[in-house]
Amino acid sequence: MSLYAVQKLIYQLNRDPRVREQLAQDFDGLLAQYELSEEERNAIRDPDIGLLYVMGVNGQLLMHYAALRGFGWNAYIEAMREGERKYGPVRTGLYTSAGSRS
Amino acid sequence: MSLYAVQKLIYQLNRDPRVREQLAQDFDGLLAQYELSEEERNAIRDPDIGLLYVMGVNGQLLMHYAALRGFGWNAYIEAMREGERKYGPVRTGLYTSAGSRS
Amino acid sequence: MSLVFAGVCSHAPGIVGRKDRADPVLRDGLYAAFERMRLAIEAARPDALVVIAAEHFANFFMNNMPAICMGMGEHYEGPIEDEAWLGIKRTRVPGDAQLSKALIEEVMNDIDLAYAQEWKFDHGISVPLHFLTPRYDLPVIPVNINCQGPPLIPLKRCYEFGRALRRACAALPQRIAVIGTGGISHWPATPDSGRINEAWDRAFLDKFIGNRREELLAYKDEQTWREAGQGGFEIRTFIAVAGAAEGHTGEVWFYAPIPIFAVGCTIAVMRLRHEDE
Amino acid sequence: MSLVFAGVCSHAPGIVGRKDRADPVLRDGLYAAFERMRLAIEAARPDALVVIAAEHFANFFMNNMPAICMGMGEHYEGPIEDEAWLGIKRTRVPGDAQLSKALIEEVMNDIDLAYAQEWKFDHGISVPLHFLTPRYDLPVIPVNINCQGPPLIPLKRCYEFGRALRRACAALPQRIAVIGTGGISHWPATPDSGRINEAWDRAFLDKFIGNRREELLAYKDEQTWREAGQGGFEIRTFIAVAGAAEGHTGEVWFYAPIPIFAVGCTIAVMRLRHEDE
Ligand SMILES: [Fe+3]
Ligand SMILES: [Fe+3]
Repeated sequence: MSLYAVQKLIYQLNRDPRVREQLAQDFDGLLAQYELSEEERNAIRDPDIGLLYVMGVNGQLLMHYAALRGFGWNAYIEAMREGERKYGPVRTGLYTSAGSRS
Repeated sequence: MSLYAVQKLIYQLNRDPRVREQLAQDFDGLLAQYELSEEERNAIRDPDIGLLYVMGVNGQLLMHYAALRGFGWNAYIEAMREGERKYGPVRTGLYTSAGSRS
Repeated sequence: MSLVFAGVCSHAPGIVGRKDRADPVLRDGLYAAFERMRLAIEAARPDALVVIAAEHFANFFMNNMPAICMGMGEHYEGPIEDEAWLGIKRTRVPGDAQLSKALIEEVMNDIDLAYAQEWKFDHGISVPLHFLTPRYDLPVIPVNINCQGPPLIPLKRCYEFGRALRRACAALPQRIAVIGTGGISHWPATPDSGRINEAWDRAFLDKFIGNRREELLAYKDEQTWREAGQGGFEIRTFIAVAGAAEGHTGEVWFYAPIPIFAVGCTIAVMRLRHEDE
Repeated sequence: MSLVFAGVCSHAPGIVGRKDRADPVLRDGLYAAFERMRLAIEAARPDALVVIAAEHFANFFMNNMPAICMGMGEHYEGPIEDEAWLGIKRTRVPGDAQLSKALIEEVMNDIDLAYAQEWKFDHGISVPLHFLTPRYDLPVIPVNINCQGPPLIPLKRCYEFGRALRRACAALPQRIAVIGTGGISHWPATPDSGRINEAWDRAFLDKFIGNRREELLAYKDEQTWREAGQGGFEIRTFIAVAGAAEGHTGEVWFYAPIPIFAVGCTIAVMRLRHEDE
């Protein structure tokens, strides 16, 4: 429902050092500023990169958040694959159409 | 030259409480973040509402900054008139075309 | 046709905020016309109200200034102004994200819209809503036409936007009302604030209710600026409504210069259901 | 005609950032093609370079997502990415605000552009500039076409934008070069990152250099997504260049899938000066 809010927070973390600082100092306070469901809040806090991917977060946003939270490239890719195994196919957003994988 | 930067700062002051807070706590530090000429910096700091008007700052931005700096409506209008008397006609922006005044 | 209502109204902040300082006869006439418009919208039984407004640096700035932007939020907030000053309490206004998306996709065939999944209303939208959907129970879809920071969209593209919006409405099952808000002549936030060019306003309104496209599109910003102030650039919102109501004419339900409201206060409505041309 | 150059190139971050991990033969072939393009642009003696790119949430987000936005800054900054990771140092790039304004005003007759007086380049622009204006001595005018956040602009409007840009160039005294950057097939930042559909790419490029408008506009996003990934939506930048070069055909100077660069690396140029259709 609030994929927009999830992506907005990640976008701002990517682009605004002041928001990154708030993540470091008061993560819960930062999360409270966005209209997030429990599941979304947990996925961002953990972080559960795979779940965020399945929720529909655009990879051009998500890969930077994964890096910020210490995921190397391979770990980021693996987290998305793991997310699909655990939570099923991507629910909404750019990546929902059925597509064959190589 | 940097009317854009002047308007950007005023826009952010109008819209972002964090920027307003910085004005209260570290005005010079805030000003240093924008590419401003000496004249522009002084006009914002003083504030010289009339000069900002003559520089071409859009009134829909400027009236809020004037209010923030304690100008009532009549004082704001009078400051613009005084600016025109002191600095001449508006230099650029929306209000530069020759127009008759009632 | 699922465009079920098209009209225009003023949005000046003084209309509510300074209501006690206006000539009560003129004010009450304006308020009565707003109420008539509210009832007309209600009678049209719309599923949503598209508000084509011209905002004042509430959401959009020259770091990314869309010519036209349409809201795609599930809800919106407003007004951003001080509640006491504007005389309107801040509230959440329902949107309809799915309908927005459908409209945007249709309109994008012809008009290169920006879209926004959040939006804070300023008086440009909040003043009309205060009168027209006072219980905030009708989903609103905001549209902004940039009338503040040049380069401004040409008038002919505003008319085309209105036409595209009408086609989009026709392609969708919903019943949609549209209002334009702004202008007409005024000099807001300048030393000439309070000035109103009544003759200019009446001439413009005559062309508007006649939906005389060529005459509407013949206005030039330079001349508008001289005769109607920079606030006159907001005729773009009226012209978009004329485009949405192409082939139809309308009538002025109220016009009077009210200096303390700083604008020639206007309510005008197109007669969509009676083909009269 | 003052459009003096039109071409397209890839912009994937790996092209510079992971250059040491690519097959040297392929990489050097790509680099040589970039150099040939640089010399061709230089030979065309442009006053400015319009870069039609598809950014990745550097400046634009769904809170105000323009279909098409053109820069109107005096200068720009980039890249926003980590300098070591991208292999490109952050720098200031000259713009030309007056020329931007003139172009925007002309293009606005047909296309409802957003404009931006500031802009931070991401790899979508910085990678091409690294090769094509390595001394950053040519004024750049950035353009963004939203290829990330649906609703996306229809392909036909991208072609129309190119045509409008061409007309705007013709109306101005300056000599203007244009490049499109993006795609073609790729699955960036997804579990399929590194996948490339060479057959799809070659078929698309054939239509592109043939400037076969109907075939270019027949692509559908749903099918593109399945066959060419969400990165394939970036064909919009190529289609805009085809529109700018309407009536002209071109040639592919380089194409090779380079998996470590995660894209089929492409350099293609339209032959503007020889009417060949
Ligand atoms: Fe207004
Ligand atoms: Fe890209």
